[in-house]
Amino acid sequence: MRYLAPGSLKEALDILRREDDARCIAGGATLVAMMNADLVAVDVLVGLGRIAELSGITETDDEVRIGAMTRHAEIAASPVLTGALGVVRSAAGQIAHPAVRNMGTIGGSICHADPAADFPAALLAADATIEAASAEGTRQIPIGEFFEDYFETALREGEIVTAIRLPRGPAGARGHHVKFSRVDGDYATVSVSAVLVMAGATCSYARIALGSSGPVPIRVTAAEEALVGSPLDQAAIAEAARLLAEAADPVDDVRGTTEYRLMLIPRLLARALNTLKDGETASV
Amino acid sequence: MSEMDVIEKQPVTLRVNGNVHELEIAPARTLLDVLRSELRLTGAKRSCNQGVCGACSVLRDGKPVRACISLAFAAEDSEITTIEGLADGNRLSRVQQAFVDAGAVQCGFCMPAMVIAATALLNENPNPGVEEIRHGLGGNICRCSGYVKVVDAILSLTEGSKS
Amino acid sequence: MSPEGVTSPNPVGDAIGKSVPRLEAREKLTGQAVYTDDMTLPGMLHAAMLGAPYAHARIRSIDTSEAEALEGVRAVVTAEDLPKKKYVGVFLKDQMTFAGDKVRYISEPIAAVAADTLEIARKALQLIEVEYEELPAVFDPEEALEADAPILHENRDEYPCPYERPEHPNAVAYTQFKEGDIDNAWAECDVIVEGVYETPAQEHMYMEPCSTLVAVDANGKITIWSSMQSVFRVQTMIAEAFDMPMSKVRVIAPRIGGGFGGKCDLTNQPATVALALKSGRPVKMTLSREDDMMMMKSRHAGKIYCRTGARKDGTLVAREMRLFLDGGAYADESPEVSTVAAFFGRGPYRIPHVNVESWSVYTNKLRASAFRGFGNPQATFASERQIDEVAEKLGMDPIDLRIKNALQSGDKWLGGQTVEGGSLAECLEKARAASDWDKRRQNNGKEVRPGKRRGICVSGMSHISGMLSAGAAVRLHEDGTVTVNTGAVDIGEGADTVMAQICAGALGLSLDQVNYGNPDTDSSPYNFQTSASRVTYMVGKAVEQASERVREQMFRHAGEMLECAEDDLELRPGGVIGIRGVGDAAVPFAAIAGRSLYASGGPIMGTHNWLFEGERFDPKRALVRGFALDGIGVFTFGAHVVEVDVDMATGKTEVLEAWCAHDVGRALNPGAVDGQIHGAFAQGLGYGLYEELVWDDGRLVNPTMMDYKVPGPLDLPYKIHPILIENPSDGPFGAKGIGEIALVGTAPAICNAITAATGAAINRIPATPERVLRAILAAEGGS
Amino acid sequence: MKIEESFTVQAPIDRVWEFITDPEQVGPCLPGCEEIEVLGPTTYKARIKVALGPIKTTFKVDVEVTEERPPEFAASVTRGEEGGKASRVSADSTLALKALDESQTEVTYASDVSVVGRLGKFGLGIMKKKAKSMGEEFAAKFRVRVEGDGARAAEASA
Repeated sequence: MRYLAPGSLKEALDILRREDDARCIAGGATLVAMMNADLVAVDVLVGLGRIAELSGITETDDEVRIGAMTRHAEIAASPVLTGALGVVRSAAGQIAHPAVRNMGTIGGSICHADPAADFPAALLAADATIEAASAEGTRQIPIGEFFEDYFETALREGEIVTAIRLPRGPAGARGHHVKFSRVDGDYATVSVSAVLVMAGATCSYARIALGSSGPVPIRVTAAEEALVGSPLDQAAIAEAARLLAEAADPVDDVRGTTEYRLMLIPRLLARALNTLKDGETASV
Repeated sequence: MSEMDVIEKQPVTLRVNGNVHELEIAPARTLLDVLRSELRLTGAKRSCNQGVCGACSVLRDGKPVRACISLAFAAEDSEITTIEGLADGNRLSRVQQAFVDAGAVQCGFCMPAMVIAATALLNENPNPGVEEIRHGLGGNICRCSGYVKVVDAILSLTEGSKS
Repeated sequence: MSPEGVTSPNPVGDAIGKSVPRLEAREKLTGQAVYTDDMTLPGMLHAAMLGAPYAHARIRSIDTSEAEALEGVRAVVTAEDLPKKKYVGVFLKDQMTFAGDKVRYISEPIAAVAADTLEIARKALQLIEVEYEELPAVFDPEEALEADAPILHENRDEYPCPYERPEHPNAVAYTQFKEGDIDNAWAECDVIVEGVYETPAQEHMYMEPCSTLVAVDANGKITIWSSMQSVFRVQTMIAEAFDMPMSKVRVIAPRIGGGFGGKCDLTNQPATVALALKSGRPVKMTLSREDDMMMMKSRHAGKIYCRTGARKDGTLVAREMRLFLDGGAYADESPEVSTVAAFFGRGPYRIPHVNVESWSVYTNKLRASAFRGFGNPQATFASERQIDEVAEKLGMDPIDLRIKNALQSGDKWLGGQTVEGGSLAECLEKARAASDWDKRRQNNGKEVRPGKRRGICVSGMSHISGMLSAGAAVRLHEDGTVTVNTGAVDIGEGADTVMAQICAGALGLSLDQVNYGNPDTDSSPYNFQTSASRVTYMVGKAVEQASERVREQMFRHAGEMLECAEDDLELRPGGVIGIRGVGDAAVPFAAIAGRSLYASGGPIMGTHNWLFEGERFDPKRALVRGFALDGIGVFTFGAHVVEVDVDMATGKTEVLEAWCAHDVGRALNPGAVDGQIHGAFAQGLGYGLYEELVWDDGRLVNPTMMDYKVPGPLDLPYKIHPILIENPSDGPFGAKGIGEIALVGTAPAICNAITAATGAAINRIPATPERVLRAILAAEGGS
Repeated sequence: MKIEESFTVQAPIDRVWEFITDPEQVGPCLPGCEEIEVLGPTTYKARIKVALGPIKTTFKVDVEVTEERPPEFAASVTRGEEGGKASRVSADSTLALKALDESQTEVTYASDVSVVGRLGKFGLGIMKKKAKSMGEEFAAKFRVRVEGDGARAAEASA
């Protein structure tokens, strides 16, 4: 195995085109853990740490752009991720433990595409767009089309995620990521990412995404429609939860049985919506 | 090893505890491997080898990271500090001394990592309360102490404890 | 009790009762402490073991030629390289270092490789060709006891076994304690509660995985450094396994990164010795976390059928209990664990009519062995859950019910042993007072925090401290300082520090005048093992008395030097002996040492060694059948009050605060005692809420720290309040052992509190959020 | 790890039996199957490529048909390994066919799979889901192959 650390995106893309068995490594936490368990071996590892243009958070009036190599800790502390984008900041702050948040990057997390991770569902709720570059040029992939199966994304051979672009979201929106796990820092048994706008006592906008509930993060527009126009009473929440649970296909493992995860969806949805409705964003 | 997969070694320069080390290693080697084997710094410990227990914590540019799931090559541009780099000769750092005085040490295997985490936490926030301390220690697993005296040790270094 | 009423001297100086930090704290906090994996020797090889892929299979053939041919491989060993028919074990000797004829659990070691690097060793493992013939397997203890169950050890009668073996070939050991007239007792009861309780296989999860370094010298003498709990157990069992004299086996203790019972007896020492002998080079084998979890040991999973009867006034009348403990593929410590479980089947209460039976059973899974509490946590979980249910049914305060039936000094334990220093009632009262119990209990079942039901409850507990034998030697140096040698291995519980304190207290020295010698079978007096909460009590007593012998020899010299009667002399702090009341008439230890070396008497050295000989079972009181151990230690008592919040939406339990009252006899180092109670409570909390090894047809599903979760800093309360009660025992300066008891009652206290909060009965641990939510819904009749 | 799935095929039971017990026909339907080699009347070898995110490996398995009651039942035992014995897989599987009517057959397959070694530690839940999705892919490909009439099916499989 060889390790290369290109200084620019262009150089990295050339390596990927030139080498047939090359793989990028960002923060490396998850990938190196799999290499330690001799689950993964590659000919060429391309370290992206030296490509300055890939990290940092910038904003314009209608968008926040997070470089793919931006670490979880920086995202969790970003004053820019407010309103609807609170869902992304709150997710970043609940990933694993402080030390892992100093290592892991948002690009690495979504490329690994583990549905139990926190960013996939949060970015789905935030309506993100994934910017990916390859030798042929740059592509914008809507988040809804990015995740395809367990650990499988729409990325093509030789493509690198360069940034995650987040629309500001509607005025007055608030976002929150509710993560339920066995112990602090464990992967979620089930997570609910929600973005909500209240017009007085009535919900006028809702984006809900489930994590750890299937091969990819789950969004059901019918469930959101069931909330919009309602005062987020028990009936509306129960109907939305039913539609979401129908679309869910959670695994059965040491973190919880399929049945228990399905039981949690309505309960955590209610917790997420009530937290947002009442204004404070306490974590679970 | 058989001919076909002779492990190619590449040069790497690591800055650890203020010393510069020029090494030739196989790229798949982790920072923890290199610290413990080549550099004989055995204060960082291998326990889970998956980055979930914290026993391998070191500071990278002042922030705690997991050496067992960091490639040695990925540390090339950073300043690495291990537990051996915190004391000044045999004068303990104030965090190390607070751990002694609070009676926080039992088997000691997780203690280097606890000191690393506590040092970084106090550098960032000199006056953490109990909850901030417990969050700062998140992911540093100890099986002997139940964490009570570890939190006390850190608390003893904050203003709160002086009153 | 200790031999012939050997009384403790009055301590001199301030070493006794002082919260001294670990003597080796600086070394551990600077990363200089040397654990086995930190060590290297010139020419050292690295090693790993190959585990079997089947739960039960005959080994047809093993071909290691391809592995041996791999460049960098120096030795490959299998059962062929071991002395034939050399079975090892604790009581029932049924295990070989490598499976020879049959494999009996997935990952059972069948071969090991030593090579220049660990990577080469691991690669070579995959080149070993093994041909198996699969056999049907059994994974449940009760199924394993059925007539047609697959038999794990057909050659069982070939194994040396000191006790009468149960009839069924899969039964490892059976014990029964019977007192009073159980059959007619139920008629006297106004309330009878009955239930089935399940406890998990818990993983020790010591932070330092098992690690062993072995070197062989030119005379064939083996030196072993290893992460272990007894240098003498390793020496004995290695000599036995390799058919060698113990004089050719030296075992030295480096720093140990936690044990909790999982490093009792043998772990990976035999495989490493085999490789060192075959390669002729030093070999180090440090297990990966996964290999450690899949190949080594766990706590016995238990299924407990329990029944308790009481009268309206709260008097406990009858207790019936049957325990089935899952022993895994080899006996190891199973016989003692199941008999200790039965021994605690009645609990620390006066119950006249009792019938307790326990089985430890072979299954095609990981060996179950010693783990902090040793069978008592399993029995106590069922017993304390039922005591609480009786209180609930009678509408009595659960603490009052326990106090009413609590054993007192002079009462008899199950089997007839006399209880000295019975203090359960005192522990319960102190825990009640400290927790403001009556006030907090009014919140039971209420949502103090939105969506979370509050509950506070209690458990009583007991354990033993002592067992078998220990020795100590104290030597006076020429400058008046001393060195203490014992065989006690400090696995993190603080033995090094407490032994030095006892010696300092007995000789009036300061701690830096006392050197604690590292356990080494070449130079240390014998000690059985660091287990059974016995080191402070047993080894501490030996150190105290050995120090007394030194004092006596010094007093003889001082009497002559100061020309006075020995009775007029007194020890003064700092290593001085003087005439009582005559300030300036004194001689320093150094002067006495000099005189002894160069003028009269010879070097001053004190030793003491003893065996704990407790009271035997009383056949008039109790029918004791099967494998049972009596006189295994003095009794210790404790009580925990625990307050929880249960999240009604998810079933997740948050332990808010805990009050842990324990009768420690005398706290020689209060800080260290607190640390043991904090740690035992945390490990008991993990046992009660989070931890469970899960198998899928014999394959361990969660053999990693990613999937098997132990409590982290945010998963347990910061407010764990030890309450130390001191009724001096006959131990060193009155001390008793505290190592295990604070774990024993933690899980039942938490589950009692969950029931107090939600009304849902929790009879299976760990009480995961899923199990609690289902119990809540069942209690509310919901779906 | 127990897996059980069933699907219906618009073809008579005898035809389904004939296809499903012929390795040459079944092989191409198995997702990732790169090679099937018939060793004997009831034994054959297969090489199946499996990818689970960054993990890419090839399983080399030996399959032995242990029981056959045409046209409704077959049982087989599979033993093999992947990544040069990095993990060992064993599976006891059964196949049951039920004629719903003369032109429709229900196929039910059940398997008790054990994976031991490096993959065994990866995550039971996800492996079960992966096996399920491979099963669905097999069913789809098999249906296309069997439901086409004899001639066209033969060409399609070339």
